[in-house]
Amino acid sequence: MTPSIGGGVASALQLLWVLLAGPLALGLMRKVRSRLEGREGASVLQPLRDLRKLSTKQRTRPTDSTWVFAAAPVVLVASAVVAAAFSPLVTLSALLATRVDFVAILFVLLLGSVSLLLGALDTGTAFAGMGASRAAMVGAMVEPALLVAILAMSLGVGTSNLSRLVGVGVTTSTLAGPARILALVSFFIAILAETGRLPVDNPATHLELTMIHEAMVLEYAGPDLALVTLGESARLVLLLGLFANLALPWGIALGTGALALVGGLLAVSIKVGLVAVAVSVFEVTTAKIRLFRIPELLAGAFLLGVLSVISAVALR
Amino acid sequence: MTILFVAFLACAGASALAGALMPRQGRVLASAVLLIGASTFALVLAGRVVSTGSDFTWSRSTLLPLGGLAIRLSPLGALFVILSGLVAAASSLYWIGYAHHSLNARSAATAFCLFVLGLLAVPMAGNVTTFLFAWELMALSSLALVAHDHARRRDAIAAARWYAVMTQGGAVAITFSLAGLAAHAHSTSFVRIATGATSLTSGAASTFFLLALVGFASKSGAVPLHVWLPRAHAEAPGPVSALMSGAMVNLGIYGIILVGRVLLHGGEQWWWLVVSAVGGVTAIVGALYAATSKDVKRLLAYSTSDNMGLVMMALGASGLTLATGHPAVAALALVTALVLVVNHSLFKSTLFFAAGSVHAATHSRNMDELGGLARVMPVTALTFLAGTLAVSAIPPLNGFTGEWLLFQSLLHALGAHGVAATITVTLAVAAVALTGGLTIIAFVKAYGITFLGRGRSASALEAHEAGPTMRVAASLTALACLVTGVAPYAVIGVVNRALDNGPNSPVAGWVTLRLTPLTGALTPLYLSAALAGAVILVVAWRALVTRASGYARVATLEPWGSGRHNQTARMQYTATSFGEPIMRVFDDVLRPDHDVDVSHVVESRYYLEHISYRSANEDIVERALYRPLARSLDWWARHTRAIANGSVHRYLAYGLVALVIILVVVQ
Amino acid sequence: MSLSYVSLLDLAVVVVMVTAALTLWRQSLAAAVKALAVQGVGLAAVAVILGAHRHDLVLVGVGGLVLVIKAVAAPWLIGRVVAHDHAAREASPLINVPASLVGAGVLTLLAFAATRDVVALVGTPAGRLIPFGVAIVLIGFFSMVVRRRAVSQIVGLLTIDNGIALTAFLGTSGVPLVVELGVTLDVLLAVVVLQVLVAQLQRHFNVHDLDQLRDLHD
Amino acid sequence: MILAILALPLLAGAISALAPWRRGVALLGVASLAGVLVLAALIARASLVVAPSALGGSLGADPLSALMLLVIGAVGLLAALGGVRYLDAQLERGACTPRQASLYAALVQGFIAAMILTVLARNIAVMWVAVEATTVVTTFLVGHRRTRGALEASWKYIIICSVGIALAFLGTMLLYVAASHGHGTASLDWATLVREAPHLNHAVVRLAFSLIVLGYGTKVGLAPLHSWLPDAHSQAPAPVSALMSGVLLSVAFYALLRCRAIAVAALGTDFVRTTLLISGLVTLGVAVTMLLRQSDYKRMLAYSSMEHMGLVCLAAAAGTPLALAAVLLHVVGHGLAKSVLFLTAGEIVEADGTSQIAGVSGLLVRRPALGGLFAVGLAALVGLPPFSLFASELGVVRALSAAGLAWVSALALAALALVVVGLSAPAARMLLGPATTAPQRASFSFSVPMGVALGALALLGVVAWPLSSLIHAGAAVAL
Amino acid sequence: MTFRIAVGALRRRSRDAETFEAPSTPAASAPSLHGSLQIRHVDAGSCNGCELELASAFSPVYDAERYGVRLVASPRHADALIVTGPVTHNLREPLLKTLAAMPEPRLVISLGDCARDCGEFRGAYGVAGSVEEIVAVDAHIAGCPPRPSEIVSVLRTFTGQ
Repeated sequence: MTPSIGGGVASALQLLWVLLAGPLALGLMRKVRSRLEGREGASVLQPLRDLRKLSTKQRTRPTDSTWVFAAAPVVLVASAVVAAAFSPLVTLSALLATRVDFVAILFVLLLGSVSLLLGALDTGTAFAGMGASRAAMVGAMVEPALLVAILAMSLGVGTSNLSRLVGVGVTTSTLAGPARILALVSFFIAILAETGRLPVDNPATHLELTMIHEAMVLEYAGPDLALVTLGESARLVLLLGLFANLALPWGIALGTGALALVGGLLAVSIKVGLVAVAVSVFEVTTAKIRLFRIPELLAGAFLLGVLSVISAVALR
Repeated sequence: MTILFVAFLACAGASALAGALMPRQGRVLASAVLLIGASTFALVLAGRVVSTGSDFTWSRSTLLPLGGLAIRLSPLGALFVILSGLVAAASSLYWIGYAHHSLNARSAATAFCLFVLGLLAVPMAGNVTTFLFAWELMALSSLALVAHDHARRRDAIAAARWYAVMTQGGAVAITFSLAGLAAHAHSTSFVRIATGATSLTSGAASTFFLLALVGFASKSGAVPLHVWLPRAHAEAPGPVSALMSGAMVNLGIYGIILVGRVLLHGGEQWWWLVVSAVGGVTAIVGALYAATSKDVKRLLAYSTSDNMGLVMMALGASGLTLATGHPAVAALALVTALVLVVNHSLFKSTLFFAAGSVHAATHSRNMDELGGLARVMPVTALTFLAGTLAVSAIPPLNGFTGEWLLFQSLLHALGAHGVAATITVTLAVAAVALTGGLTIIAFVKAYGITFLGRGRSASALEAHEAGPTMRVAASLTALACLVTGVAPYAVIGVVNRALDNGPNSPVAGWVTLRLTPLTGALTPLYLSAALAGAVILVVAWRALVTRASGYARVATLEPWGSGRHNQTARMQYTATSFGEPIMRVFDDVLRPDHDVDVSHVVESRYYLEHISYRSANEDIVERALYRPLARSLDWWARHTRAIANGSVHRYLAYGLVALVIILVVVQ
Repeated sequence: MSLSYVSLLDLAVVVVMVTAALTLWRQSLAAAVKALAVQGVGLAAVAVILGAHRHDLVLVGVGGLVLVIKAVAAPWLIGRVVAHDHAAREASPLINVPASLVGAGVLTLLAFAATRDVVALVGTPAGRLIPFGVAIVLIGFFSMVVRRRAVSQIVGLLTIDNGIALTAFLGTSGVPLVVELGVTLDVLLAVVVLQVLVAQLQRHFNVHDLDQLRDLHD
Repeated sequence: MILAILALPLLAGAISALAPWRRGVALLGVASLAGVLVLAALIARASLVVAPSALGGSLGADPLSALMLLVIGAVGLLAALGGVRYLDAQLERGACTPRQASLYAALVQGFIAAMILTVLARNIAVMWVAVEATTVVTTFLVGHRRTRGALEASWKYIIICSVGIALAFLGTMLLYVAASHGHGTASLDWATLVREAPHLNHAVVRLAFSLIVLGYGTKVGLAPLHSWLPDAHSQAPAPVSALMSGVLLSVAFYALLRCRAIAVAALGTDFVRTTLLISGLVTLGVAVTMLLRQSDYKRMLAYSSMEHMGLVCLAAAAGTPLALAAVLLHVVGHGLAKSVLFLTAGEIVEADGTSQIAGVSGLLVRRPALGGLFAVGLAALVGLPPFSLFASELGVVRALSAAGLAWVSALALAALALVVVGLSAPAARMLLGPATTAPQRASFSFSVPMGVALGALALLGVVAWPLSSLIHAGAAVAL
Repeated sequence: MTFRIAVGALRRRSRDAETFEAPSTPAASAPSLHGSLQIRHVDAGSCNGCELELASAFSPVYDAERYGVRLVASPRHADALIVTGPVTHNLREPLLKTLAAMPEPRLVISLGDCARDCGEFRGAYGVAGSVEEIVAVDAHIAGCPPRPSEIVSVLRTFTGQ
């Protein structure tokens, strides 16, 4: 399939969607959390206001930093939007949908993670180093779970192409085999860890020593900070969107017709919204686990992935 | 083509002579230029072999007594010659600059040239004698180079000893295997051996394969035979490390393919399960030690082990699927293995070049003493960054395609039936993934701690950028990583030809790599373009809002240290602290030694005089396997001293006993 | 004639055998050297008897040579060393004398068992005595192993040599003269060298007991 | 030519012994050995066409003998050059009198002559006489330094070797007994014996050959009567050690090879093979064991000689043309490598005053030439290319595998690996590390010949032609 | 059980917005913050009374967050610096450093009477001076300690919500 105009529109739509839905999802999650804590909480639109304000502020850099520090937020956002543009979020027929697979999306996202780690180390502060170290560890633990989960899902279909993985649920109704359910649970845990949500990391902490992800971005200010937040939230909705579409593919557009796209957009927004609310509820009811218990959690996710692979092979 | 070969030999020989005979002034320059010439001739020769698909042969029975010299450069061998040639040419270029620091003595120059000759000659060998001659020449010359810094570093001596013993052990295993095969075929020629091997019994073939595997895998740093590698690759001078990690380890893989696939025609399923398992363990152990290492070259060396583990997993998957009747998957996995080898050569030589430049500039490899080098060594830093991203399999560098192909190979290899295969492949995927994560830790650490932040010692603060040839060599290989990352078919196409895959190549396509007949596609080119476009857009957005905000200047502020009075560079996270979480997570595997020494002031226990913290992270395999082995050898040696206790009566008694035995037995 | 030839031969061989045993038996070094001289005489006698029997003048001549070298020259050379030694006794051999003699007996039996094929092959009256030659070799070897004194070892070495010579005389129709000359010369030279060595060891380093020579070891 | 090569050292020896000492006497020795080498080359060339002989065929040089002559000449020349330096040093230090120097020079020539006689003799008993003569001649050479250790070594040397060689004579005599009662004429002539061998009594030949292996094995350095070897090699002056290790062992092995040919002709390969295998494997085992944790580098070299002789013995056990060619190439290579190493070791002792490994360090920095020669020599010794020992060791392994003795080649290779384990520690200790004193250059009179020898060794390992036809012809003779 | 608590919490609400003053027009000098105010708090030597009240202002009862205000850990992320207590000698430099670490535009808000005139602690040996004497202050919240509702109303003037 050659790149088409429709695909291009769809990709652009998805790209813009993650940029917009990301902050909104953050706002939604904070809102839900506030309400569950008995607070009124900030508006769902608050993250967008924050971003707007940040974009008007001054940029800063630590004394001895290099271009890496400045480049990291840019690469983070770029990797997230590129990944989003080619993923089946709104439609199965986005640009390059047949030529980019799950693994590729994962590694594109990894580019963002790595650039953020390097940006943190470039600050030359103890906190950022600590954050990078912890984030790298969590990332290293997440990757096996993620890849095995992808392998498990791919096995049943015979390819790791994401559109096919999602599409097989739309076209046939043989969606929820045990292999796929196990893989999705594993994938979900991995997403929580990868995006720095509870119980792995507390995105709202103020105490540097308990931070993982926040510690890395302590040095960013103004537009750079806006980019970091934007990038992070885009990754979050991208991964939640993928999870939602893999778990409940219905509603996703098959082609690139205008109506289908609008339908797909609505569908994915609703699905991601639901998942975000669910994540938020889950977060309120659980405490952050100790740093060195995280591997146990992720080992559990990995085990689920392996079980999933074995059941996929056994039930074939 | 003969003329090319002769020109190659002549250039290589001349370079060694130049190294041995020329005066100090211009010695290295002459040798290096001749070596680049030799590599070029070898490259052209190999290129022609790959493009025509027919072997180049050349033999002289008057050379190499008792065996004869036989050259048979097959397309497969040519691929490795190309790799060795590229790395050798770059290393030679790098050497010209490096020689201002070190590696300029007569003996070192000669050894360097002979090493390159050996590296290029091994894949050209057409019979057992030639192969082993080149192999051992390579070992001897690299041994001399590993020991090069012996007068300054005790570690170099230990490294040389480990290397000498392990490489000889490996060579012995290979010799046994090849000699056995040659004896069976009544010929030392590889072609005849391949024909003759069809009549080998299964037991004999397995023995020969396993022994060859021991030798070759040891060269590639496979666990548990890897212990020499992190020492030797780390202690060797810069360009030599690049040659060892960028070219020499490949030849171990070549050896496994040669014996397992070419000479023994693929053999049995369990061989490849073994290869896979060894590869998996190697990858994880290598990655773990890379992640927890604080010596930047040692880290790179462990990463070499790790990458060779991945290659072995791909090889194993290939052999496994071939033996179970899935030739399409087998072909894909073999291509994957070779692509991984090529990629590794490119990025690892880049990394070792850069690390060598750092070592030359700061006289330190301990990352805890480095930092902030990106500002004083911008080009070196950039090349190291390229290597970092490549080895971490991050698009758009070349490591990404390799990792993707590996995942595809393993995914499709799960189609091969059998419980053992399923479990092995699943674990292999897990190993690949875990390794990937650990690699990122290792290399974020390597780049971040060494080049970013602030300098942690005087030597780091006073460092200067490396010489021009060193920068050019590193930049060239770094550029190659980028180009082969964006257009991986440049590599895959050559690999396809080298494997003689014909029109039904398992993976092909300049713009989009497509697997045939399996399903799977990837377009690194468009992805890279999209990434570049997105980066440009985001940068433009940032510039726009920055201008609109009225704060055009980026404020340069002191790093935020919670407002403390004096914040020093030593308060930064170090390599040790960066790797600490992983060390704790894998405590049961790594079993590091920690030693905290606290002394209090006399007046109160609550005030500390000073704290010293030492942590040693010795290789667990070395501790658990080689220490006891060395101890038992030592025990044996000590308790047998009495054989020669000095008593002439005892000596004569040996003879009398022998005489009596003869008289009794010989009747 | 033939009867007396055989009995003479037997007698001479027994003399050689008994003197070999004597070197193990007596603790006095002087006595051992004397036994060696007698052994040389016996060996010479064997050569002469065989030579006479086979009408082989060369062999008779060889007998004479043996007499000069092994019965006179060699014992004399060794005797000089012994004369300089104040305590010329094998005070405490590694294995005591009775046990040594039992050992020698066992070795003799072994020699008989081991040389059955040779005896059968040769098939002459002289040939049947070959086991004695081998036994003497073994006894000489054995005495070198168990005796501590340097002189004892020289005596043992010569005993071995005599045993081999005996075997050669008995088993073959005569070794070429040039070989015999060479062998004899070698033996003589060896004894000279050994004598000089012993003298030097005794004079410069006061070494008498070979167990003092254990500086070189691993 | 045959007589000339024998007479040349004898003459030189006589002159040395009789003429009063002057430095020219030592140089005469060098000249004599150079002559021997040239004559050996001429004989070698001739032997490929028609084996030259003398004294009515009682002396003769077939290609096998010719090859050994070359080894004797080459190693002898190196040792003679080393001898000049040794005597200079000793005289200068007053450690020996001019009389002793003359004696040394004369004995070395005698030693060479005895070895030449060994390889030229067609009569196996004469061959034996010559081998025994080497023992007698070299005893004083071993003890030339007249220290307590030197005398102890001489004593052990002559006692153990005499006993051993006596057993070989017993074996030879038993062969003669068998020949006397065979079908043909009783003869000790080698060619005749080989021809008549099929008719010899098997039991007697078996006994004889076993005794010969034990006996000549003593001089070869094969277990169990090997114990003299490390003592003698470590105590003898370096040039003598070089000669003993470089050629004497091989000459003794040559004698063994000759007898092997007779035994094979009489008995077939099985018995011979078993005997040599046991001998070779035990020797390898002992040598490797003693090489681990060795504390004296001259003893280390001595045990390494044992290891090589064990290997050669295994190759002889295989007994194929390839194996025997490998044996001969190995003998040449080992002779050159080991003599260079012993002479270098001698220089190191001279410089550092100890033969203890622990007493030497940083040679490569302190004395680059000495250290370099030692290092390269060791590399050659463990069978690394481009040195010819690589080719011969590979040949041995291939031959063993081809002869159905793969398990033996596995053991031999394991031993080779262990040898590297054993040698690596002393090599690292002595050669590597920082310098404790300022660097010193070695004299050219030493380093140039040694360098040439190692160069020749490397050339032999790469280019086959100078010796290839001789080696193959020699192997055919020994088959 | 945790889930039941969560459901219970859903029924509770923060105190009505009407109980506070409506947002007044922001100070003329204040930059446009687009309804978002991130605050870094520095305790320059306070008795901790103000801290308790500040914490209360972000508690579920007063919930300043609903007006777009958040406390942040890094001065780089902050728009405003809230300083409490008199400035002690020891915290003088950290205060200055914290301010310097903030990107432009930045506000300084002093909280509590001590911040303005050192209150009870004026003249104490450890005190370097009031906040105004050390840094330029954009706004002040009076009281000893100020009520949470007062804190919230002042902050609302900056967010405009």
